[in-house]
Amino acid sequence: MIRPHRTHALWYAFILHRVSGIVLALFLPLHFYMLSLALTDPAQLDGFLVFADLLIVKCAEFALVFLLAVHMFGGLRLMALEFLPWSPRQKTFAASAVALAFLISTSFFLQAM
Amino acid sequence: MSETGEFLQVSIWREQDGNGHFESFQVPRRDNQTILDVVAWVQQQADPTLSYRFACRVGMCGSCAMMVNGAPRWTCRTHVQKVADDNRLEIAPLRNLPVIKDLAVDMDPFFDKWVAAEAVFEPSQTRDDPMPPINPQDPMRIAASDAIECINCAVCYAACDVVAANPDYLGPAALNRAWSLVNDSRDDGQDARLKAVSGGGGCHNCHVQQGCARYCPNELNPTLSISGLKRATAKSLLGWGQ
Amino acid sequence: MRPSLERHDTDILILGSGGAGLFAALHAQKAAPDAKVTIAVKGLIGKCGCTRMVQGGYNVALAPGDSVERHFMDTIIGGKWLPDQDMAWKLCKTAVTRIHELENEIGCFFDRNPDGSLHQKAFAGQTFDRTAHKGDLTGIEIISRLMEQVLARPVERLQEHRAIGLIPSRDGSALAGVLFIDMRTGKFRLVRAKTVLMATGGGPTMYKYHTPSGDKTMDGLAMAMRRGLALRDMEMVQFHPTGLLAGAGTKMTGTVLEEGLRGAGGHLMNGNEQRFMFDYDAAGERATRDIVSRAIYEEMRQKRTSPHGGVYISMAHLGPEIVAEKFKGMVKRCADSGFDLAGGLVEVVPTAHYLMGGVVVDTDTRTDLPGLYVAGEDAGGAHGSNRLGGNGVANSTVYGGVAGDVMGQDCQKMKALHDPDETVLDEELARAMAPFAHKPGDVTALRDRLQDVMWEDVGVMRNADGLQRGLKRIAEIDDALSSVGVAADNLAFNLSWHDWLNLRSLVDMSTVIAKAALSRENSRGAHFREDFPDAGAMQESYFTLATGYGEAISVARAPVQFTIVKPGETLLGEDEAETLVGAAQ
Amino acid sequence: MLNLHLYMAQRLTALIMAPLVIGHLAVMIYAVQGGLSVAEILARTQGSLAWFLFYGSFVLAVSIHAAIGMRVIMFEWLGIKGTLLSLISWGVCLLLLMLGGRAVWAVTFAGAGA
Ligand SMILES: Cc1cc2nc3c(=O)[nH]c(=O)nc-3n(C[C@H](O)[C@H](O)[C@H](O)COP(=O)(O)OP(=O)(O)OC[C@H]3O[C@@H](n4cnc5c(N)ncnc54)[C@H](O)[C@@H]3O)c2cc1C
Ligand code: HEM
Ligand code: SF4
Ligand code: F3S
Ligand code: FES
Repeated sequence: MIRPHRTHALWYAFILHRVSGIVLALFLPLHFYMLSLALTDPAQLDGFLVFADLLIVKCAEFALVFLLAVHMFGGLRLMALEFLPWSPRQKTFAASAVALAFLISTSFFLQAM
Repeated sequence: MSETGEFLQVSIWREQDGNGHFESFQVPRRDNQTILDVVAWVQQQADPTLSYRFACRVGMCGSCAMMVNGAPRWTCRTHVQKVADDNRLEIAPLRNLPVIKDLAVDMDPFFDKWVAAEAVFEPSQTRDDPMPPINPQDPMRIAASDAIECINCAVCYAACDVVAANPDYLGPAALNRAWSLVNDSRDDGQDARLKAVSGGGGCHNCHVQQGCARYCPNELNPTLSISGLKRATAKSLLGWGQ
Repeated sequence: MRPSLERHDTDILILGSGGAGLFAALHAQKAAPDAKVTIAVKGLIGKCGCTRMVQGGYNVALAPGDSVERHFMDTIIGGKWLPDQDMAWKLCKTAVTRIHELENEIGCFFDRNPDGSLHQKAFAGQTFDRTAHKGDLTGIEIISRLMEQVLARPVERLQEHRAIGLIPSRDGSALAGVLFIDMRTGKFRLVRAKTVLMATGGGPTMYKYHTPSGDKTMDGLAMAMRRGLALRDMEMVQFHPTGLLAGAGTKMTGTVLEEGLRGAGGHLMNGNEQRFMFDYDAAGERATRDIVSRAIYEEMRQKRTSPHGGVYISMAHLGPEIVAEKFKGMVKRCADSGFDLAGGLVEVVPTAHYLMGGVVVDTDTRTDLPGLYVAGEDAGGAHGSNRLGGNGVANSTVYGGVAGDVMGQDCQKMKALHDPDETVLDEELARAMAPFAHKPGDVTALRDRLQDVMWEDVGVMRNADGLQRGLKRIAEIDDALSSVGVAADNLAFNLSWHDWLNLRSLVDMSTVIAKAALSRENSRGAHFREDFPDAGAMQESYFTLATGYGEAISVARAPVQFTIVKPGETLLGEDEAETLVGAAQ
Repeated sequence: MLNLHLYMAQRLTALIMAPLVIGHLAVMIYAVQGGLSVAEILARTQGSLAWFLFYGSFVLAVSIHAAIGMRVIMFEWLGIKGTLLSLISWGVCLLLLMLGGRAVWAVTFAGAGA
């Protein structure tokens, strides 16, 4: 069923922040685990890093970097909204957060190619 | 009454004793017609048992809010023309409140939270004291005034997903009123109020969805007010005083 | 056969949650802290009635240069010497305390001057700028704040409880309680109480065009009449000249476009788009409410009308941006309804606004029936033939508070609750269930008919023929209503049943208004008789007193007692200017 | 669900993380050029107190931050409440702390490769 009361930009900003937070929270333990392989089994980590060169994995990384960046900028927007004087330009800020995140993740992606 | 010869296909939520379903009606479309007029037409001409609520019919009492094509609206001031989607309307009871019957909801939980938020003036003076002089340009007075013209219609309450998800959440309207009072120099209940809005249902649960501000028919901004409360409570926690 | 009836007891019972009802609850609780206070109301607490709809503001003599005496004189002269002077005096005097209470204890916001003092604006018919306000939404502020206070206190709430009958004690010596319909379930409930305040707010909604909220249908006055109480000044129905006219199919029609539009220089134009007010009065559009209403009514009778049968208000010549800025709320309201107030023409029509008449009470809100108190728009006397803009909410808050104090005191003296007169109880139950015996019919069509009759024959301008005709037509509607039924299969939140009961009260009170109008053979304030256009001698002023019920309604005349000031005299000192409105600017 | 203390903890940790994440992203964009290897990573981080503090504070902050965040979401979307909710939240926090701590240790002071 459509839920039109949610179809506004700032609600999407909220859901993007939440989803990115969840994905990051799920991904982070994995990331940490990989890194600690450096301690126990460097060969396996290297093997993984080679695997990481695959395009599909690159794309996944791109997504993760995007989510991290968008979560961060989104979070900064929220904190600015909460702690700085009110600005009516919240939609612009939310859009800027997405744009910046996209910029960062794309440059990451291009560098990684 | 100028009828346009067109008909509206209106789908109205019917509910009694917890059982609900949509029912369809054909309502003649008129030039000057609000959603409330549509609902009243159905009750008066098609189904006499249809229940709904209104009082002032001009956007002052906040008793007529419903979900219209999925969005919360004050129905007495919502022109059909503004919301009808190809002559189709879907009218349902306001979200996030228990249904009494059909389109009438029980607003008590909304007001219970209003009181729980200490969103009630706590006097520091009596009727025997003189009128306090108040500079209308004082920033605090301006902040309080900006939040005050609320008609307690619960439209914001229906627009907020946190209200749906967290039964304790005090909701945008009560918090908005609490913020107005935080800026009221005559009020003597600030400590209790900040405490009341700092608990498990307090202002910190707002995730800044801003549906409240988007749908408030009086163009109030509960998001701004809630942010103010977040700042005020943070300051008091860090001991930076009021 | 009696339907199931739930019984409930309290000490202090308040009907209605407007300014009068809510103030009464707060005061009663203070005056009698141990007593149980119950508010029963047709809608939700604080969210129905007209106090919320107050736009203009609250009259009170506060500013230097103003005085209670001046406020009082304005009230008496505005009411054309018909007000009960003791009531008017207490109103003006207590308003000063009440506004302090609203500001200091209830927490209302009132607009301020740059120096921090209360801003008081001009309102028609007053010799001093004394109307305190919160923008043009004063009522929302007052009621929302009062509502918060009441909700935060242990006051019992019976919401969506419609009072349908006052039930006397078995020996008839006092009021025993009130019969209700619990609207949500459709069940009957009898609430016994030691003291009962009736504050159901009158409300002349039997006119085709009317401003009051939809819940107000004069139930209270109809109930009081059935118990033999006298109503005074019932012919005095105030019309506001500029109600929005948007056609018959919408509830927006009749709602007020504020007075300030004319004050600011708005033009009224007839169907030919010509200004007409100067044909009637030298003050043009700025003439008083009654004069403007009559002028518009006359244009309408001459068929110089706009498409929906009214006239136009036009603001555009003042500059659409300026209008949009200065009358933001009104412009937005019109825009929501599909009209362009700032730049276009908006159709308007005179609209029934306020009922000056009501139950005869003393200055302590007591009535002839021990245990029953009446305050607010339900009570007659304070305004006489005309209510000053800004005296309505002052009246309901002042006397609501008085009622709370008095009921609190009286209640402590009373020992036991009374047993109800079961015969009357049966009568009242039967009355409410009467429509179930008949085939369901179109109540709305009948109400439309009544509203047409009242507008045409008992409206802005009256004459004996019209009033007689009106009475006949009302009687026909009365008959028709008696045979129109309501289906009884699902009574929970059944608005169609309540539409029927609303119309029942309105028909009863329409008869009273028409008979009182016929009885007053002169023209004063809101009451204008084309066949008796003179005001009559002020010294011989009388007011009307209606008693009885149904066929037996009779209207008597009683002389006004000039207990404080006589016509031709004034309370103002010799050195005081007659009006300070010009001087203040 | 969030009270003032949890809220403040979440906002403060977010503020701490913001510069760290920016730094991390910058290094990544720079480092990822031409692919990554264990040796490259370790060459940069091994034995560096600065990197230890950099990633250490991130791990500390994110454990608190994400645990509070997930707590709210589990309450609002999954309806988990009370003790169970607190247990899971602490679980998330400790898991992140342990895994994160081990990773930071691994890339800075643990002797792998040395
Ligand atoms: C549009 C508008 C603008 C106005 N502007 C001004 C102004 O600027 N200044 C001014 O002084 N006055 C103004 N007035 C008049 C003023 O609003 C009233 O005089 C005053 O508020 C009446 O207060 P009250 O408490 O007597 O009644 P209300 O506030 O009308 O309350 C009546 C209450 O009784 C309840 N009730 C009715 N029937 C029953 C029943 N059968 N059982 C139980 N409960 C019942 C109603 O639901 C309601 O709660 C205005 C009125 C209107 C309509
Ligand atoms: C980089 C800096 C970060 C900033 C500035 C930041 C900011 C924020 C803020 C302000 C919130 C509160 C949102 C709300 O109340 O609705 C939040 C929520 C959250 N954050 Fe972060 N965060 C950051 C990093 C992270 C990281 C790395 C993770 C994951 C491991 C994470 C996971 C979460 C989660 C799960 C939530 C809950 C989301 C919700 O309640 O909808 N955050 N973040
Ligand atoms: S804040 Fe706005 S939407 Fe919410 S209750 Fe008040 S008027 Fe209605
Ligand atoms: S919609 Fe709800 S989440 Fe906050 S900003 Fe408004 S209260
Ligand atoms: S009926 Fe009062 S706000 Fe709609």
